Amino acid sequence: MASETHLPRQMLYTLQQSSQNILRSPLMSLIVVSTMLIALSTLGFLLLVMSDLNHMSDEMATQLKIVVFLDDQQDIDKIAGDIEAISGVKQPLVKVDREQALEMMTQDLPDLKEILETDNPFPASIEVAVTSIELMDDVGESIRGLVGVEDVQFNQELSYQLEKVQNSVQLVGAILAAVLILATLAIVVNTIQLAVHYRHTEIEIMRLVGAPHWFIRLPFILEGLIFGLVSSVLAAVLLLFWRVVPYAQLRQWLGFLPLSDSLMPILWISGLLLVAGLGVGSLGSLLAVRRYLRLEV
Amino acid sequence: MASETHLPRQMLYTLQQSSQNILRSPLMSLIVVSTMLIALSTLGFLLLVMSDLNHMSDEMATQLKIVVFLDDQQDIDKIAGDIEAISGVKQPLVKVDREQALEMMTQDLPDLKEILETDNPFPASIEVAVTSIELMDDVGESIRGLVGVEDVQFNQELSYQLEKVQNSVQLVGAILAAVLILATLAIVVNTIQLAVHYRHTEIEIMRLVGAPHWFIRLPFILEGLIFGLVSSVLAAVLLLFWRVVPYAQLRQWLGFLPLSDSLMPILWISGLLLVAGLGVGSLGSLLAVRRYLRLEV
Amino acid sequence: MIRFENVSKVYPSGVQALKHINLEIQPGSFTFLVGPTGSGKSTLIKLLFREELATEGNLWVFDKNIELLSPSEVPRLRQQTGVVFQDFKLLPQKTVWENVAFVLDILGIPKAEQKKRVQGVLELTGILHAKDFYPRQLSGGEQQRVSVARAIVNKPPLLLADEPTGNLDPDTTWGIMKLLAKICKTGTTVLVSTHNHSVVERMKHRTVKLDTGSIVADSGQGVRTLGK
Amino acid sequence: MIRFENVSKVYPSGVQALKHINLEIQPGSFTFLVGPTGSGKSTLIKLLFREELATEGNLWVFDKNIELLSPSEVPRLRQQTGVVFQDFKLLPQKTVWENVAFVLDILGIPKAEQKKRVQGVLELTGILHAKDFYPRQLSGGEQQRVSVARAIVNKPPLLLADEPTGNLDPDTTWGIMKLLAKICKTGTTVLVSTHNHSVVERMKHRTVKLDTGSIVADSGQGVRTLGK
Ligand SMILES: Nc1ncnc2c1ncn2[C@@H]1O[C@H](COP(=O)(O)OP(=O)(O)OP(=O)(O)O)[C@@H](O)[C@H]1O
Ligand SMILES: Nc1ncnc2c1ncn2[C@@H]1O[C@H](COP(=O)(O)OP(=O)(O)OP(=O)(O)O)[C@@H](O)[C@H]1O
Ligand SMILES: [Mg+2]
Ligand SMILES: [Mg+2]
Repeated sequence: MASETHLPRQMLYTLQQSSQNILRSPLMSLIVVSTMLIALSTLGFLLLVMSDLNHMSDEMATQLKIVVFLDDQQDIDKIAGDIEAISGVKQPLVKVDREQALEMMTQDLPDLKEILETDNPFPASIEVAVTSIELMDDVGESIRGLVGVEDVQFNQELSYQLEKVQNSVQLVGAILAAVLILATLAIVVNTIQLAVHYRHTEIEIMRLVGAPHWFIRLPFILEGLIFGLVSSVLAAVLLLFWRVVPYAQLRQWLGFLPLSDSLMPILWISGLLLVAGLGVGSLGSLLAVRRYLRLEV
Repeated sequence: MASETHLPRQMLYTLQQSSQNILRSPLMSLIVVSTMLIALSTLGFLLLVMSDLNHMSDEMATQLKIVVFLDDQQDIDKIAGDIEAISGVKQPLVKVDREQALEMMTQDLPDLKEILETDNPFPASIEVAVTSIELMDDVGESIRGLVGVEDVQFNQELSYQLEKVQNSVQLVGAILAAVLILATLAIVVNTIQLAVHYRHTEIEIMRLVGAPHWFIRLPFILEGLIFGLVSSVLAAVLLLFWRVVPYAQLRQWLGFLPLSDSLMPILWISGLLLVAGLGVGSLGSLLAVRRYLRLEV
Repeated sequence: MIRFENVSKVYPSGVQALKHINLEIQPGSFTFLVGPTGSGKSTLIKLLFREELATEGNLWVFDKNIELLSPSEVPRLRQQTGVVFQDFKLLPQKTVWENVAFVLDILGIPKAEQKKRVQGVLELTGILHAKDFYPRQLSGGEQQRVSVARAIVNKPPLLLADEPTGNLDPDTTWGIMKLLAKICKTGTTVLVSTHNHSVVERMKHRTVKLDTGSIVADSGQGVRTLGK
Repeated sequence: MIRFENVSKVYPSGVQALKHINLEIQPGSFTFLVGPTGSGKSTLIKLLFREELATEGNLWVFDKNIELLSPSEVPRLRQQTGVVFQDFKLLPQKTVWENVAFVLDILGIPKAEQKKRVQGVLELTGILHAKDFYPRQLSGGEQQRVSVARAIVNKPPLLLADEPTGNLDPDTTWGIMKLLAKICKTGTTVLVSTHNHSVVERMKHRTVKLDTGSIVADSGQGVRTLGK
């Protein structure tokens, strides 16, 4: 290993070698960076889409309502307050008193309305939305336990249906993400190996004139890191651009869909891409150089 | 160009050169094929998942019902026959006559039941499911036009909701597929370029001893085709395996989801991968070799 | 056969490798090209088969101004020119046999005919025993002989040999030089660059001497060598 | 310094390149290695810095049995051994200067010191004018001189030169040979393989002759050459 006094010099040397290699094989560097960029931004794009789909289906879920029927004698505002205190309940609630209920139930049946005018059998009700569809059952149960609640109704079948859709979208997204992450890693490692392969004569010559392994390896690894850094930063910029320009357009066209406009997911995805880029870049170089160094007799 | 009598010899020569190149750089060939395999099978997997999601959301949509209320005097079976004749209607229909309707409506309100015993205001109805959620509106309209139909009700908001989910899944899937197709093409072309780059000294030497362009190019293009063939066939086999083993398991675990078990999508996806593999393989080689041949002074 | 008219070559790096060369070489003649290292011998040879383009002047080979050849005519020129490269330029993924047969493949010569010819030249250059080896499995001198074999296998009308004996011992050197002379006798025009003065002196062929890109001596169209 | 004990080398291809070599070379001596092409000169040299491993026998260099070196000790051996490769082995992506400085980088020598030393050897080998060129921009002889410069720049105790003048004209050849002799005078052990008999004869150093893998003549530990 480098003796202590050599360390800063070695670092400088490594940095200089790496940048020289990158600049003197511009075509090579371009191909490697563009492959990494494509792979990483595809991955980032998938992750972003998944995060958006998630957000969207949560939004949609809140349009499904729980209907709470009240005892005839209860104060609708007090119970509404109790309901609002339950976690997972979305504000504001929609309150329907007994008169409104009768009105709604009988508007298509004028005959019935006459019959019931004097004796209104319909209770007051409150419509409750939840922040996430999985909470539907729990919130329903909690409300059922409140004093003054006569009955709680919600389209359980439908809520299950929507939950299934959500779950399957999430499951499929996770499988796709896993497949794509593995594919990205493998492809990038392969590409870097090809690039190193291209330089195996150089590696061979360096060995023959007495360069120790670490001395040969370090510039390659740093090169992999630089490729990883450049391509993941570019991928993040691409994602940001997608979000700010074409996606913003899309949101306008698809006004009926509750599309997220948060930039938050870009943040964590970029972080992840950076880690992946650096990791895979250096790992790929390491593996590839090792292949040649292992040939050492 | 090769004179006519040389043509079969040239083909033989080309085939022999390509296979020699592939076999004598096994590491190179392995890296190229594995990259292509990964890219193509990821693409195929995404397409398969999209096709399955589509099928699944269609299945789910049929669980949403249109409720058709009938005139008091109509024969429920005759109207059911009319409805079944409408395209997009799923068999069998669920028929609810007036007594059943009264029973259902009043089961929670015994008071009301007593009042209405003698004068049942509830009409007979038929519940109709559609084969695809987009058809809900059209089918509803058609039914509304039938003689003897008093009213047609369906949860329009909800059907719109589900349609939105479906549409957005399809849109997102299409965007993802487009991104992934482009990424696959670019990555494969890049990889093949790297592999050809590795052999640029060979190309240079061939040129110097008088080999014409087409003579140098043909073996590379054939090589690209062979790589494309091998990797797309392997990708198809992988997809088939996924469908027959892990996916079958998944279908059992997720019994509640209407997962497709058809092998049909695999067929067209495999065809598409084959075309993509062959196209990209030969295109990548062509582009890469051209880069060196263009240097010709 | 070959005529240089005021030919100069300046490399992109700015080095002027050849300066106003005027030189004529008769068909069927044998010419030595000598001169210190870096004097432009390889550059002159490279111009003759369009590995490099002159930056000034005109150059006729086979009665064609090869500076004006279109890219698609270049392979034809090279097929008619056998070249022994100073750095061999063997195809690393092909065996000795395949390397030599390659130029016959280009010409579309049938395998049976190829076999006869390749076998013949490998015997002539004394390298037949290594026919199934790859270039990396050969010694320097063995690679050089393969390069010679490849250059002569299709009996080209023009043979250019750039330092073809730099890695050969004196006996093998003589063998190769006699082979080149024999080929010249069959009508091939031969141009050989070399540092081996004893060969040049003994063989008594026309000798052209370069120094820093200019012709500084020429024993003339006759067959005598330059005085030492 | 160097001792071969019954060393044989059979390549994986089955070629027996060296047969039962016994040879001792004294520290600070100058030795020529001659023999026809393919006789095993390069193989013998490759064994000395572990480019190849012997298949039989023992080989001591710097008083170490280098057949037993662990892979991590090999770089140290090579750092103490300057090698002029028959095929130059210059790094294609580095300039002449960088190629020579590379071996000093390995040793962690400061840039200022590097500058002095690199400048010095490039001057000695007469290639300083090309210091910023890449190997592909040089003539064969110029590349060979860069390879010599790299081999001597870190003043190694052992210098192996495999056909170091094959691409050089007689004058430059003499310059390089005198340089090697001067380096030998400073205490470096020098082993040179060559086909250039006039050099061998004039320099009157110990000469070992190989033929088909065996030592067929050795002028002995003295300083006389073999009789022709
Ligand atoms: N590709 C190139 N790019 C730039 N300069 C070059 C190139 N090839 C050769 N040169 C330069 O041109 C000059 C002549 O080189 P050339 O190879 O023709 O010499 P040579 O006579 O063959 O020498 P040698 O005997 O060493 O082979 C040299 O100074 C060399 O550095
Ligand atoms: N890497 C290798 N693999 C297989 N055989 C080899 C290898 N290197 C050399 N040989 C064979 O070993 C023998 C000796 O080769 P070597 O290179 O030592 O000869 P040499 O004396 O240096 O010849 P030259 O003067 O031509 O350079 C030759 O027959 C050669 O074909
Ligand atoms: Mg030259
Ligand atoms: Mg040798």
